[in-house]
Amino acid sequence: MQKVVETVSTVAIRFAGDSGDGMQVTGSQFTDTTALAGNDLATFPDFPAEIRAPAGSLAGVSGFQIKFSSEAVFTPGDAPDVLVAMNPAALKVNLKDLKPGGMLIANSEAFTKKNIDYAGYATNPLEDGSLTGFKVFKADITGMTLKAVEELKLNNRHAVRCKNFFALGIVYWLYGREASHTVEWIKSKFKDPQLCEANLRALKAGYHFGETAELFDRSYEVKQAKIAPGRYRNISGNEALSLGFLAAAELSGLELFLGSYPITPASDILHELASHKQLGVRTFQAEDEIAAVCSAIGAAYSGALALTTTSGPGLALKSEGIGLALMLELPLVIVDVQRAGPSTGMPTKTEQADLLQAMYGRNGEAPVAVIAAKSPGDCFYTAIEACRIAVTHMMPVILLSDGFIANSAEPWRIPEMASLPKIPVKFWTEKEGFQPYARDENLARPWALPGSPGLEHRIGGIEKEHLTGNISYDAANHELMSKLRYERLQKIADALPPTEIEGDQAGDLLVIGWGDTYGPIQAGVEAVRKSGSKIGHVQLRWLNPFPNDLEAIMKRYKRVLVPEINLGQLVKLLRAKYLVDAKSFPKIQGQPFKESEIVFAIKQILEAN
Amino acid sequence: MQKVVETVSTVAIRFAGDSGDGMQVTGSQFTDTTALAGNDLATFPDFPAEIRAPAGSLAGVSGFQIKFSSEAVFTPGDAPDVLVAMNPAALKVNLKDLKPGGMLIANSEAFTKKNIDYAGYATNPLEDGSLTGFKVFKADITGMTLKAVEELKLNNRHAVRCKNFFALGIVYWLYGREASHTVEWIKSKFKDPQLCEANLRALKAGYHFGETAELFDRSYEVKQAKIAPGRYRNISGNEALSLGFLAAAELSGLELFLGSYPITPASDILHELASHKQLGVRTFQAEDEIAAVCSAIGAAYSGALALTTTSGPGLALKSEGIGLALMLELPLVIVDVQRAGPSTGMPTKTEQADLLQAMYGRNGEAPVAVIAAKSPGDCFYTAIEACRIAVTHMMPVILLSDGFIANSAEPWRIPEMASLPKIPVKFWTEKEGFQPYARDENLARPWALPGSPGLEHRIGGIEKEHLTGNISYDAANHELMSKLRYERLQKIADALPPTEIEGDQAGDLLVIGWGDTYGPIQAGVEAVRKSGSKIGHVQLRWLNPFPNDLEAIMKRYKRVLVPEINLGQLVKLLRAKYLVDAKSFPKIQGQPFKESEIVFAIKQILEAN
Amino acid sequence: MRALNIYPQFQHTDPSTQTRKDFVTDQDVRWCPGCGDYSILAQVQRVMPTLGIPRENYVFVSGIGCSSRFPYYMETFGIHSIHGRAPAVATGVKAMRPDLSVWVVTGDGDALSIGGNHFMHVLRRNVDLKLLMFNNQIYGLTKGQYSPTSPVGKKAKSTPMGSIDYPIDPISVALGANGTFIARSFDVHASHLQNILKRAAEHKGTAFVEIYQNCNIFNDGAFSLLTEKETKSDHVIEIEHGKPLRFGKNLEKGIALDASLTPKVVDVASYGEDKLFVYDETSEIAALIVSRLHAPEFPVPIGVFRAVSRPSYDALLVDQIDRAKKGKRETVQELLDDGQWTVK
Amino acid sequence: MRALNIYPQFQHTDPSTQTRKDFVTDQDVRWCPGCGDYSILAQVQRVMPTLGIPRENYVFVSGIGCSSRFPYYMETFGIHSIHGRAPAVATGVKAMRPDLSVWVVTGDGDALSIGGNHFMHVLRRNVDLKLLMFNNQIYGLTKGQYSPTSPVGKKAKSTPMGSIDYPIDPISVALGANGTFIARSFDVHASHLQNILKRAAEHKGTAFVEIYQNCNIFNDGAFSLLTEKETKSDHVIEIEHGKPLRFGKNLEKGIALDASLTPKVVDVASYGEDKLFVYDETSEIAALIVSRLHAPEFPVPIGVFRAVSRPSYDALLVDQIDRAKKGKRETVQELLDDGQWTVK
Ligand SMILES: Cc1ncc(C[n+]2csc(CCOP(=O)(O)OP(=O)(O)O)c2C)c(N)n1
Ligand SMILES: Cc1ncc(C[n+]2csc(CCOP(=O)(O)OP(=O)(O)O)c2C)c(N)n1
Ligand code: SF4
Ligand code: SF4
Ligand SMILES: [Mg+2]
Ligand SMILES: [Mg+2]
Repeated sequence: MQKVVETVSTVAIRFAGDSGDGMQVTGSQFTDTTALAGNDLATFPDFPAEIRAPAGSLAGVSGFQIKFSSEAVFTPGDAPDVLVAMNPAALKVNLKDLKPGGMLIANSEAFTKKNIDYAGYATNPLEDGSLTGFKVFKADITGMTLKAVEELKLNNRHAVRCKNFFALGIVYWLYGREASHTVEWIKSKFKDPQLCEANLRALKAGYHFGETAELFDRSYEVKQAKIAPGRYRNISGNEALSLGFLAAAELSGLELFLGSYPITPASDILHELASHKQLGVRTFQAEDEIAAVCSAIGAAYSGALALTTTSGPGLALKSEGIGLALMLELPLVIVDVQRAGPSTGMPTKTEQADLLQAMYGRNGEAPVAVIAAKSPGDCFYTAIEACRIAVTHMMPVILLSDGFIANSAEPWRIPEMASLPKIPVKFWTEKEGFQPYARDENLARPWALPGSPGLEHRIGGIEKEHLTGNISYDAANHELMSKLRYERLQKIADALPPTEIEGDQAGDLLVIGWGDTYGPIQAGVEAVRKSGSKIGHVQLRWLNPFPNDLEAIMKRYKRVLVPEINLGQLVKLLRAKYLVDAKSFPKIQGQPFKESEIVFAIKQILEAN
Repeated sequence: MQKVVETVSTVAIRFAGDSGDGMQVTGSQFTDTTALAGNDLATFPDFPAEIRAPAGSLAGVSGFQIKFSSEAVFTPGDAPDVLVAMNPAALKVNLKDLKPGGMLIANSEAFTKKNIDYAGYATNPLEDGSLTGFKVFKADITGMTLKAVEELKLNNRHAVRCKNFFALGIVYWLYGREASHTVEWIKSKFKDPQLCEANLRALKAGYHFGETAELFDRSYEVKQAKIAPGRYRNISGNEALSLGFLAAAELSGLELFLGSYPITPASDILHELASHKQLGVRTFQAEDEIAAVCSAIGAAYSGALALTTTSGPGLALKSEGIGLALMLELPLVIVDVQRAGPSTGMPTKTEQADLLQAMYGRNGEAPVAVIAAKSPGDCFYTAIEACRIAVTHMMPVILLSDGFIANSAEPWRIPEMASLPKIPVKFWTEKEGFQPYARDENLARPWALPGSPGLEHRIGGIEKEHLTGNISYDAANHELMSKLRYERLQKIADALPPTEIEGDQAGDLLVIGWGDTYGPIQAGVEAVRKSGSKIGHVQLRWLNPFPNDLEAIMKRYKRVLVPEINLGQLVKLLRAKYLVDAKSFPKIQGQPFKESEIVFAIKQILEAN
Repeated sequence: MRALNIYPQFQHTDPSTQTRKDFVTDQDVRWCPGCGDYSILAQVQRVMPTLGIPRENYVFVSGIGCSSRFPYYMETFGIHSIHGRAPAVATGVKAMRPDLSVWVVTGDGDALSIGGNHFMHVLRRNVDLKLLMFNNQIYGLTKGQYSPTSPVGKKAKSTPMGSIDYPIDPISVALGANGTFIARSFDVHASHLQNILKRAAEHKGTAFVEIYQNCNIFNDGAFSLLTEKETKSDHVIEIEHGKPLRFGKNLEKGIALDASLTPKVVDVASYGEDKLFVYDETSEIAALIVSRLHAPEFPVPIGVFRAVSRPSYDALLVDQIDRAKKGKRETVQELLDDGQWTVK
Repeated sequence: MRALNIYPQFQHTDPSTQTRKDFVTDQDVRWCPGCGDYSILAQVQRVMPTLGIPRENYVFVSGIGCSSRFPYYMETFGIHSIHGRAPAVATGVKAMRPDLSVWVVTGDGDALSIGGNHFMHVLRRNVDLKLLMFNNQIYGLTKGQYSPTSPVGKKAKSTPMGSIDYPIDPISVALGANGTFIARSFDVHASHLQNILKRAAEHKGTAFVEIYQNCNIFNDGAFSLLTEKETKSDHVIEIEHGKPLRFGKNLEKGIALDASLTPKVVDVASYGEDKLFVYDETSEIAALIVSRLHAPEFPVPIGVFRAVSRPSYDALLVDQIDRAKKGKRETVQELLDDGQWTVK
C-alpha cells in the first residue's frame, strides 16, 4: 500500500508512560531529531513526583510534550494533536488534554485487567467505545518490541525496556523523521553491545511497523521553519544557566565558586558545574542552604564569581545570609529555580510565586537586585547579566528561573564567546585612598581581596559608617546608608537599554509578564493581534529595579494585564510603584500557561470596557 | 530661702550617664513616682549597644527620657526641657536634643580632663562658655554622694554607684515628688543593708540639696492629669506581651508553649514567661530559631497555645518553618520585636522594617495573618487578639512589635481577667465525619489532637487534597487550596469591628500608621488639627488582612499620609491594594518619630498643591 | 486559677487488641520497588502493636526525603515536616505531651546534613523520643547526590570525580553528643531490627537507631558486604551486653584490645575467649571503642552500642512545672496587678 | 582557554618584620572591663607575628556574640558574619584561597547552639582553618542566657529554675565529628594558650581550640576552680604527647585506667609512675577517654587532645581541579557547541 504524505504546519505530540518507560528519553530524542530537521519547536517535560512510583500507577505517569512547526513556535502547545499512551494510567492522566479528533497511539498490550483496574478504569477504554472522539491506533508495542529483540535473548526486563524506542520509531515514521541522530545516540549511550543492538532493533522495528502495517494510512510532513542561519543546539534552562555562569567566569576572568545544597528542580546546575572542574570551577555541596550561601559569601569576599543555587524553600533559608551579603556589599548571584509552594508544595511542578520573597524576604530595608529568565535559552544571557551586575555593582542579585524553564528544552542559537562583551572587573590594590565603603560612580564599594598588603579591613552585618565601614549606630548615618542601598539599585536601572516591546508599541493593551510566561503570552498576544487589537508585550527581565522607561511605556496603552503563575505578585509591585490599574491574571496549578488561557484573558480585559 | 513653686503643665526630662551609672533605674523610678502622682506620661529608654562600654566613652552613654504632664501625653517628647548629664560623654551625646533655654544639670565632678578628652571635647564645656543658651546647674553629684554615705565606710566603687539616687533626689525635689515609692523600692531591692542604707542616704541627700542649695531658685509643680479612674501600673511592651499571652492561655484554657532563641530586643519575653512555670507555661530555649519555630509547630499540633518570639534576623530564619505552619494550618503566634536592620543592623535600635518580610518572606503563595501593637500597653491586647485568631482560624499569626515599644513603659490601666472575653476552643473528638482538611465557617480545619482514638491522620508540607489532606499534585486542587489559603484571611477581616478613627472622621488628610508611630502621629495630628485642618488618624492593628472598611475610610479624605520608621512598607501595600495615592513619610534612624517631624510631614502634604 | 479544662479525655484503644494491620494506612506506598524502606516499614508495623501503647498515642514525625515519607504509611498521628527539622518538631510534641510515644523517621541527609544540629541537640537533651535514621549513604529523593555518610571517593551526581568530604559516622556523632541509647541495625535483618526497635521503645530518653538501608536506585549494594550471604558473617559483628565480641561463620573470630587500647581481630581459639573484649552497653568507653570499628578492616558492629539512663528533658520539664505549681501560686490577675496604684 | 588573569599579584609583607603592634587596630575594644576576651586577644596578637605569615594573608571570620567582635580588633582581613555561620563563610574563603591563613573566632552559643551543624561539618571535612571557640558557658552579648555548655541546674535569665538541658562537651563533639586537631586552653593561661595557638596554626586541617573564658558580667567565676591559685593545680591536668598523665601541686597525682578502662585518679608514688596512662595525641581512643574527664571528680585536661593528619578539604579540592585541568580540556565554547547543528 502506498501511503499518503500529508503536509501540516504545526503538530503537538505528547509521549506518556510509566516513569520507567523512558518517556523523557523518547521525548528528547524526538526533540533533537526535529530540531535537526529544521522545525521550530518547544517542549514540556512533566515528571511524576516519585522517584519510581509503582508501575502502572497514576502517580507514576511521566509525560513529555513537544510542539514543532514550520512556523514560529512559542509554547509546547495547549492540547496535543497526538498522544502516545504506553499504559492505561498514561491514558487516564493525559486523555483530557488530547485535542478533539486527535490521534491516540496506545500500547494495547499494556491494557491488562490489572493495569486497567489500577488506572481506575471500570472497563478497557480501548474496547468500551469511550474513545470515539479520537483517532485511536492500537498497537501491541510491547509485544512487537519483544519479538524484534527476540534473537538477542535478553532477559525479559531488559527486552521490555526497549519499547520506548519502538514507539519512537513509529512516530519517526509518522512524521518522516530521519532516525540517524537517535541511532548515534543509542550507540554512544549503551555501552553493553547487546542492549545497544536491542534498542536499535526496536527503533527500526517501530519505524518499519509504521511504514508497513495497515494501521496508518498516511504520514505527515512538517516543512522546515524559517530559522535564522547559524549554529544551533538544544538547551534546557538549567543547562543554559550553568553554561551562562561558565561563560561569565570566562568573560570576567574570575574563578567560579558554587556553594549549593541539592533541591528539586535546581540540583542539575550543581551537577553540571561540578563536572567542569577543568575550567577551575569549585563546587561545594554544603550541609544546608545556609552554609551554601555563607560559603559563597566567603568566596565572594575572596575574589570568586560566587553563586548559590536553590529553589523556594532553600531561598527562605538563605534569607538571613542574603541580608548579610547585601550589608557586606559583595557580588553574589543567588539562583532560585522556583517550584510550586508554599512550604514543600509540589516540588516537581512549576510556579513563579517566589518573586515577593525575592524582593522582601529579609529583615529590615534590604533591597537586592532581582532578575528573571524568560526561556531556557534566555537563561544563558540572564546568568551573564546577573554576574555582570553583581560584580560591577558589588551587590547580591537574585536570579529567578522555574521548574518549567529549567527542564524544558528549546533549540537555541549558539553564541560565540569571542563576540560576547567582556565583564570588566577591577580589584582595588592601592593602599592610598583605600576606604572599604567609599563608592564609585555606580555607588559600588571597592573589591579589595584578602592577601592585598595594606588593605586589611573588617566588614560585617552591623550598620557601618559611610566610607570607613566602621561600626556605627549614628542615626543620620543609618538613614544615609539605608538610602544608599536603594540608590545603588537605581544605578542599575540607569544603565539599562530601552525596554523591548513586542507587538504594538502603543494601543489598547500592554501585557506585562516575567519569567516562563514569555512563550504563552507571545503566542496569545499574536493570536489576538490578528483580530486587530493593538497589543504590546513586555517581558520584564529586571524586576528590581524596574526599567526607567516602564512607566512611560505603560502610559501608552489603555490597559495593563499581568498574567502570572501565582496569585498576583508582579502586579502588586507595578500597582504600588506606578499607581497603575494593572490587572492580574493569575493561574496557580503547577503548570505553565496555555496559549488559549492568555487569549481568554486578553479578550476578557479588552471587552470589559 | 523660701523657694518659688512654679506650675507647669508638661515637662520632658532626660537622664543620661554612663551605662554603669544606673540611668535606666533612675528613669524608671522617676516614672513610677510620676505615675503615682497622677500625671500622664510616656518614656523612652535608649541603651548603648555594648554590654559594658568603657566608662566615659560616647558609646557607653545610656539615656532615659520621660515626658509627664497634667494633659494627655502621646510621646516621650521631642526635645527635653531638662537634661541630667552624669559625665561629659552624656552631655556630648545628648546636648543637641536639649530644648533651647532648657535646664542642664551636670555632675561637675565627672568633668575631669580625662573624661572631657574621652568625650571629644577640646575644653571643658561647663567652663568654656559653650552652654550659654541653657540654664546650667553644676552640681558635684559624685562628691556629695560620697560625702552622704561616708559614714557607712563602703568601698569607693560601691559608694560612687549611689550617685544616681542623689541625682534622682534632686529631680524629685525639683518636681515636688514624693520619694516614698523609691524608698520602698530601694529597701526591697538591696538585700545588703549597707548598700540599701547608702542608696537611701544618697536619695535623701539629693533631695535635701535641691531644697537647700542656692543652685535652684524654684521648684515646679505638674498638676494631676485627668486620668480615667481605675487601677494602673507601669508596663513595658515586652511585659505586656508576656502577660497578654498568659492571659490568652487562661482565657482559652490552653497550655502555653514558647519555643524561642534569645535575641535582642525580644529575649525578655522568654525570660518573663520562663519565670511563670507555676501557670503551666512551658518554655523551650531552642538551639536556634528554626528549632524554636519547629518546636512550637509540634506543640501546636499537640494542643498547645504555641508561640515563638524573635527579632528580624530570627524571623528570616523562621521563614521556612512559618511556611510549614501555614500548610499544616495550625495555630501559632510568631512575635517579631523588630530592630534596625538589615542583617545584624543596629540590634539595640528600633525600626519597623520587617512588615514586608512578615507579609512575603516565604516561598510560594504563603499568606499569614499579620498584626501590630501600637504601644506598650496595647501589646497586651494585641497578644490576646493574635492568640484568638490563631486558634479560631487555625493559622499562623505574625505579631509585630519593636524595640521602642518593647523597652519603653507607660502607665496602663489594669484589665480585669474576669471581664475579658473568653477564647473559645473546641478540639475535634468525633471519629464520625472527621476529615483533617474539612473546614468550618471560618474555613478553619479541625484541631484533632494526637491521643484521640480514631482520629489518626497525617499532615505535611506537601500540597494536600481538599478535605482529606492526602498528598495531591492535582492542578485544580492546588489552585483551590492556594485560593482557600487567601480566603481564610478574608474571614478574619469579615469579623473585625469597625476601624477606629481618631480626630476628624472625614476631611483633608488621613494619616495611617501602624505600630509604634501611634503616639507621635496622635500628637502631630492633634497639634495640626488645632490650626483648623480636618485630619483623621487610623492606627492599623491588622496589616493582613486589612479591615474591610479601610478603603471607604480613605475615600473620605483628600489625601493619605503614611509615616513609618522604614523606607515605606505599609504604603506599598495600601497603594497596591487600593490604588490610592498614599504618600510615604519615612524615617530610618533607629529612633521613633518626634511629634515635630509628624507635624512637619502633615503640613507639607497639606500645603502641597 | 486555670478555670477551664478544655482538653478532651478519651477512652483509649486497648493495646492488646491491636494488630499489624491496624498500623497500615490506605495510602499507596510510593517507594521504588525493591527499596529497603519497605522492610523497615514492615518491621515497624510489626513491632508497634506489641508495645502496649494505644495506636492513637503514637506520633510519627519526619523531615524530607524518601525515608521521610514514612508517616503517610503508618495509621497513627503523623507530621511530615520540613527538611532536617523533625527532631525539633518532635521535641515540641513531646514537651507538650509526655504521654505520647513519639517517633522520628529521618534519612542520612535529613538527620546529618541539614538537620545535624537538631540531631545533636535532641540527643544531648535526651528528649524521650525514638529516632530512626535510614542510612542509605545517598540522597534518594533528590535523585542521587552523595550524603554526609557517603564514603570518600563516592561518585555521585554532584561529585563526578568522587567525594572529597570525609564521612560522618552517625554513631560517633551520637556518642559525642552524649546520647543515652544508640544502636544500629539493617533493613533486611528483620528479627534483629525488630529487637532493636523494641529496646528503643522501652528506653526513656532519646533512642537513636541507625538503620542501614539499601537504595536500589541510586546506591544499590552499598551494604552488600554486610548483607550478602557469603560475606556477612565475616563483616558484621553483633554486639551484646555482657558478651565477648565474636563474629565469623562459627564465631571463630573475636575482637580484643591491644596494650594501646587499639582493637584488633583475633582468632578466638588461639587467642583465648577470656581475653576478648567483653561488651558493656553502659560503658561509654566501650561504646566509643566499638563505634570506631569500620569495614573492611573490622567487622561492622550492629546492636545496642549504648544504653544508659539519664532523666529525659520532658520529664525534667514536667518536674519543674509541678514544683513551680507547688511553690508560688500567682494567678494571671495577680501578675497583672503587680505594682498597681489606683486613680480615683 | 581562560584568557585573562585579573587577579592582582602583590609583593608581600616580610613576615619577619611584623610585631604585635602590627596586629592592633584603631578601634576601641568594646568588651566589658575585666572580660577574659582581652587576654585571648592579647595572646593571639602576640602569636600572629611569629608564624611567618604576612599580615595581609590572615583572615579572621566570626559569627555573632561578644567573642565574635574579635575581628574588629585584629589588623588583618576580617568578616563579622552572622550568628553561627562563621565556619561556612570561612570554608568559602579557604576553598577559594588556600593561600590564606583563615581563623574562625566563635563563642559557645555561636559554635554549638545555632552553629552546631557547621561546626560538625567543618571538622569532618577538615577544611584548613583554625577555629577558636571562647567558651564562657553563657550567652554574653544577649545578656546572660544559659548556653549549650552551661551545666545542668544553671540559673540564668531564661532558666530561673535552673537549666534542664544536659550540656554539650565541645571536645567530645569535635571527636565525634572526627576532627583532626582538638585542643583546650584558658584565657588567663597566657603561655599555654600561646603554645596551643602555635600548634593550631601549624596544623594542616581544621584546628579546633576550646578556650575557657571568663564572662565577668554574666557568669563570673565559672572556671575559678581551674584558674584560682589555690585550686588550679588540683583541678587542671596538662596533657602532653608521650607523657604520663600527672597533676597536682607537685605532680603527685596521676590518671590511670582500671580494668574496665575507666579512668581513676591515683597517687603516683604508691601506684607507680609506669602504670599511669601515657598520653598519645595520635590515638583516637586516648583522646576519647581523656575527653570524658570532667570536674570536680577529675582534673580538667588542657592541651592537645588530638593531632592527626588527614588531607584537608581545600587541598583535595585543588587536587581535583589540577587533575581535571590535566584531563579533558574543554573550553566554554566547546561546551556551548555540544550537540550543535547548523541552519543555513
Ligand atoms: C530546605 C530544603 N532543602 C533541600 C530539599 C531537597 N531535599 C529533599 S530530601 C533531600 C535529601 C534526602 O536525603 P536523605 O535525607 O538521605 O533521605 P533519602 O531520600 O535518602 O531517604 C533533599 C536535599 C528540601 N526538600 N528542602
Ligand atoms: C539569627 C540570630 N539569632 C540570635 C541572635 C542573638 N544573639 C547574638 S549573640 C548570641 C549568643 C552569644 O553567645 P556566645 O556565642 O556564647 O557568645 P558570647 O557573647 O558569650 O561571647 C545570640 C543569641 C542573633 N544575633 N542572630
Ligand atoms: S530513590 Fe532509593 S531510597 Fe528513595 S525510594 Fe527509591 S530506592 Fe528507596
Ligand atoms: S558580657 Fe561577658 S563575655 Fe561579653 S564582653 Fe562582657 S564580660 Fe565579656
Ligand atoms: Mg539517604
Ligand atoms: Mg558564650
